[in-house]
Amino acid sequence: MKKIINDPANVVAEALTGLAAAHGDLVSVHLDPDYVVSVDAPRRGKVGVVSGGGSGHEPLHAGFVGYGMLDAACPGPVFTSPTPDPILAATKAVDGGAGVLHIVKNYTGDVLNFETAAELAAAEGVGVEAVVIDDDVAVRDSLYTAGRRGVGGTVLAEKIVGAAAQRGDDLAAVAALCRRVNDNVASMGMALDSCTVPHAGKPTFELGPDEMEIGIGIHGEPGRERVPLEPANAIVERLLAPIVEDMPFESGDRTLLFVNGMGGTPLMELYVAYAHAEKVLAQRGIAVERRLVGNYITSLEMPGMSITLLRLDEEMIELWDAPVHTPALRWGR
Amino acid sequence: MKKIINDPANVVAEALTGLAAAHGDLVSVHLDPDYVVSVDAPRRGKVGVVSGGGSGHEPLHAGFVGYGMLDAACPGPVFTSPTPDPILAATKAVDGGAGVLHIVKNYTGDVLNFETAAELAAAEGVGVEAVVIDDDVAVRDSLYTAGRRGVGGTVLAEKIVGAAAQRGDDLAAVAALCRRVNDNVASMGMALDSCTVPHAGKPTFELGPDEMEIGIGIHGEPGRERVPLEPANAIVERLLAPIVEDMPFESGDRTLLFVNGMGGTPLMELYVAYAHAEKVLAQRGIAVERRLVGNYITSLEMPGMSITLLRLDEEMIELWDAPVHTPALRWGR
Amino acid sequence: MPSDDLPMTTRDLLRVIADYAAVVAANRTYLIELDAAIGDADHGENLDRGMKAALDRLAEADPGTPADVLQTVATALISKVGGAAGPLYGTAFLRAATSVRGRGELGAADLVGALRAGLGGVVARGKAEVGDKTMVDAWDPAVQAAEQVVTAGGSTREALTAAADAAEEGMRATIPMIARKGRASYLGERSAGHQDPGATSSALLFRVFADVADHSS
Amino acid sequence: MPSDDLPMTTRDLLRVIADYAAVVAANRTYLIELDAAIGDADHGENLDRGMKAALDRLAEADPGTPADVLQTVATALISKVGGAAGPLYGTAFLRAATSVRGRGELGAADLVGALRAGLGGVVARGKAEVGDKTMVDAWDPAVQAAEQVVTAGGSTREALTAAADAAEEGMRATIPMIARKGRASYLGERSAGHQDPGATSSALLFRVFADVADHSS
Ligand SMILES: Nc1ncnc2c1ncn2[C@@H]1O[C@H](COP(=O)(O)OP(=O)(O)O)[C@@H](O)[C@H]1O
Ligand SMILES: Nc1ncnc2c1ncn2[C@@H]1O[C@H](COP(=O)(O)OP(=O)(O)O)[C@@H](O)[C@H]1O
Ligand SMILES: [Mg+2]
Ligand SMILES: [Mg+2]
Ligand SMILES: [Mg+2]
Ligand SMILES: [Mg+2]
Repeated sequence: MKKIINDPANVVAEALTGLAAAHGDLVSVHLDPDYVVSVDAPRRGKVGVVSGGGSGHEPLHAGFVGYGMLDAACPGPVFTSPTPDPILAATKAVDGGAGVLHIVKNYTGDVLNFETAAELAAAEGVGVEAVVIDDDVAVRDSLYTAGRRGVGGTVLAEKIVGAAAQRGDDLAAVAALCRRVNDNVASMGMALDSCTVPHAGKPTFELGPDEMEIGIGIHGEPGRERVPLEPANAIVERLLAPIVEDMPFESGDRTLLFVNGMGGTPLMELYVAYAHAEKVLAQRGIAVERRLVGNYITSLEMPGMSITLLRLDEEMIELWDAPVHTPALRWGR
Repeated sequence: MKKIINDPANVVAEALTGLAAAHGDLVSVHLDPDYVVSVDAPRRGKVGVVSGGGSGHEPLHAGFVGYGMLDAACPGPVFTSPTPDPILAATKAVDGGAGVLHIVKNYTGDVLNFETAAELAAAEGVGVEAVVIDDDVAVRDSLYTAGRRGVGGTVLAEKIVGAAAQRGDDLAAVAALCRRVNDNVASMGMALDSCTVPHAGKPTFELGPDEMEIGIGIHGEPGRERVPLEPANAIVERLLAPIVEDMPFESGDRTLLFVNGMGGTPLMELYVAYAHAEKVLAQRGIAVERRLVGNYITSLEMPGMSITLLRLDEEMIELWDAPVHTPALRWGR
Repeated sequence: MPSDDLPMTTRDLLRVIADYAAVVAANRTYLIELDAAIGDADHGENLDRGMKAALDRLAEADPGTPADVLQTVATALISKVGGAAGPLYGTAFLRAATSVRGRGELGAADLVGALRAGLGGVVARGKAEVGDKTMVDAWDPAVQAAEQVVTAGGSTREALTAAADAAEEGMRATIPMIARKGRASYLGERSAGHQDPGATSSALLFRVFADVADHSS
Repeated sequence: MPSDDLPMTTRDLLRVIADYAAVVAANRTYLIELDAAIGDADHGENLDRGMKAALDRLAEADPGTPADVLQTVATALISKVGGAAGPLYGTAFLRAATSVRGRGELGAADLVGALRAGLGGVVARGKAEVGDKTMVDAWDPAVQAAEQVVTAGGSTREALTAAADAAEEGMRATIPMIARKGRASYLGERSAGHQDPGATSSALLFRVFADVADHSS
């Protein structure tokens, strides 16, 4: 394993220390339990927005703490959801009396730990609403399974919902908006190779030199199928087809197209993919009105990408465009 | 070779098409010859700022075209400097009558092609000044060699100089400032493994499972030495020592610390490195007043990082903080 | 009650926890590898971190009753493991603790009651059924086997040995299953052919219980 | 002038360019590999792109004189190759073109004059000296060898063969050198032990000249 780390056991704490040092104007970092909180929090009367999950997906979530997005993030160990302790501490730290929204990616561990924390917070008098994001169309959903994973849609939900909380919407409205974003977003990812979890010390899976994994999870969980490597345009079509079909997205829809790098993909390749994705959507009459291209929800150094498509309405557009100032996403101030 | 591309021969043009599609509000892209120009350019009376070089270092340079930074970028083929044609075309496209600054990284090819373009531009009545950036302390400099390479300092020069041009400084002043930035900046990089150039189809070099390359170039050129892999803190010290010594940076200096990913390094690792770098500098009395952490000048998917340190003065701080709005760097608007 | 059936004391239970922590540490890589195949390569790391924390807290807390031991382990797991396994194992230990609150030592009936309560906790939190390819596939047959032995008048040692055997059988039975819960469920049919990591760590736990009962009897 | 010494015509020169384009295409990977060792793995790709562009432009331009051929190649290389090799080879062809402007065909003296002018262009742009581990290490001995043959009254064919031999020797001589110019110079002492890609592509060019002279004579 080749990584720029000191000790796998300390990598999260050391990275958070670096985050605090580099962005002390925006966030402060608490260690043991680990959480990152906006320097502006808590703000009296503002709904606190908290997310979290295993580390290794940076900049998600800690890189999105700041003005107009998250009030706090709870980074667990690499690829392992945080325990209730930091979630509870973060929830209390950002409560300004208007309650706190938990944005939870749909993984059994995340859901269970956030649930426990929310119960504990309620017992201490902090009102919590939780919205579970489950936008990954690679996974078959049913009552009898763990359901779909939360992936790229989480980034969009955090931005849009964070802006709503920033302008003063109440907890019920913010939670309803978050559900609306989740109901209108679909994602699908792929990988050219595995990532390597620091504490595991070797790649999570092996792919042949001409294979790729379609429907990969952001933890390097194997995907829907393993197929021969294809040109970028064919990969884009392979990801877009189930996304468009699932929602379904239809001619006339206004959308936000998000092409996300998994961590080890050159920006050049993401733009190659973006070019084709927008073209394919245009052919179907789907209008791309906002876009995001880059590494925002990653799997350590995994080479690969995901595509996320969000159906926009006027309010979502306004909130997407609203100012945001976090370590990883910034505009308008 | 595993990449999200269609044909190695078209990768630059397709990526530029994606860039134009995703950031049409900021840039327009011309193909054959390839260059990217700000939608605001040319602006009457404003010095045009143009940079360029081989592709594969994204977001450098095309990702820095826009308000307050570059007016145009000339991306050559992967790792190959552009020819004079696009440089000349871009230079003419951004000339608002106040002349054009060429920011050139010190590689034989870049210098020769920019030189030729500048001569041709002069023949067409466009005044050009060129500043060559050569901040890489990994390379021994002498009258009898090609000198130091231009690396991370280029990003900082483009931001600071772009802000000066934006506020209306004249060509002589902008060029002098660019030289001042170059005189006060030093960088050093390392890699854990090679990148793979699309047209080459296989890694540029091979490293053993426990080796790293110190002093690597941004084109995967082999570096100063190949040594056993070390913990992050030791790597940081190995990069910082020659940087600090070279300038030299001294107690009391005010600096901008830039920890840059080479493309395949998780953000988490960059923050681990950042934390230690700031600490080591503090121990020497060197104050970090501004910082940049992320993938800004890359080598395709190379795992590794570089550290750049710039000695700041009041004017540079003011220009660094000035609004910038480009695809890859944005604040203040 | 058969002659070889000594009750399980607080000391015995501490020994179970210490031994299990050692077994998890020894199987850390194995559990990571099982999880890499159908999950995210952290189950061994998670449990190892949790059991080390449990040992630390037990050393500090110096618990006086079996319920105290179980409760201390529960809170350590809940606050240190994270992921799916943290709340699931944590709740199991918590409910087990509650079920034996007040007891100074645990007879066979107490023990199977605690195991039943633990299983109830796992199911309450995780909503998995037998056949979903989770730790429930080890726990459910283990608890049933132990109950049968005790109902038939068997000893603690016999009950726990039967539980351990059944857990291992249940663990192996997860291999052909298609996962319907937890991270492995994302794989659909591709999850078949791999042994579930949580069922494996559970089988290891039941075996430690049986071994300690064996030695202390 | 020896009996076998025919002048080089525009057609001959077009054949040189066509053959060299084919040789570069055939050696594309080899040149990339040489460049990967001490540079950035693009020399073969760069020259291949440039020579293909040169062929395209020659087909369009239908040049009437040797100078037209050389000038067309020069502008194609300058505007299509980029990197260090583009301006260097481009300037070499440009200066060679200028030196034979007005000639309908090239005698031995014209040819060595053109080569000398080409070398002058490489040195003017790149400022490298013999021993710096660049294409100059192939060009300089090649031009000298050709001049000696012609001064001694040898034929074009003999001059170009001597140039090709000397260029190849110069190319091999770059192996132990420590680079002082171009990208390989960043390697310092680690550049020793590798053959310079630009010297290699130059030696290939001189060999093509010799072969064409050989066949047309
Ligand atoms: N809903 C569930 N009910 C019961 N057990 C579950 C459930 N979900 C997951 N598990 C168990 O948890 C194990 C995975 O634990 P671990 O790897 O530590 O957590 P994570 O999946 O969050 O990475 C699985 O092997 C499975 O036995
Ligand atoms: N200053 C110079 N003078 C002469 N030749 C040079 C000089 N710099 C580089 N070269 C030649 O150019 C070759 C590299 O060309 P190429 O790989 O196409 O360009 P780049 O180095 O820009 O990638 C070297 O092998 C060397 O022979
Ligand atoms: Mg996990
Ligand atoms: Mg090059
Ligand atoms: Mg796991
Ligand atoms: Mg090269």
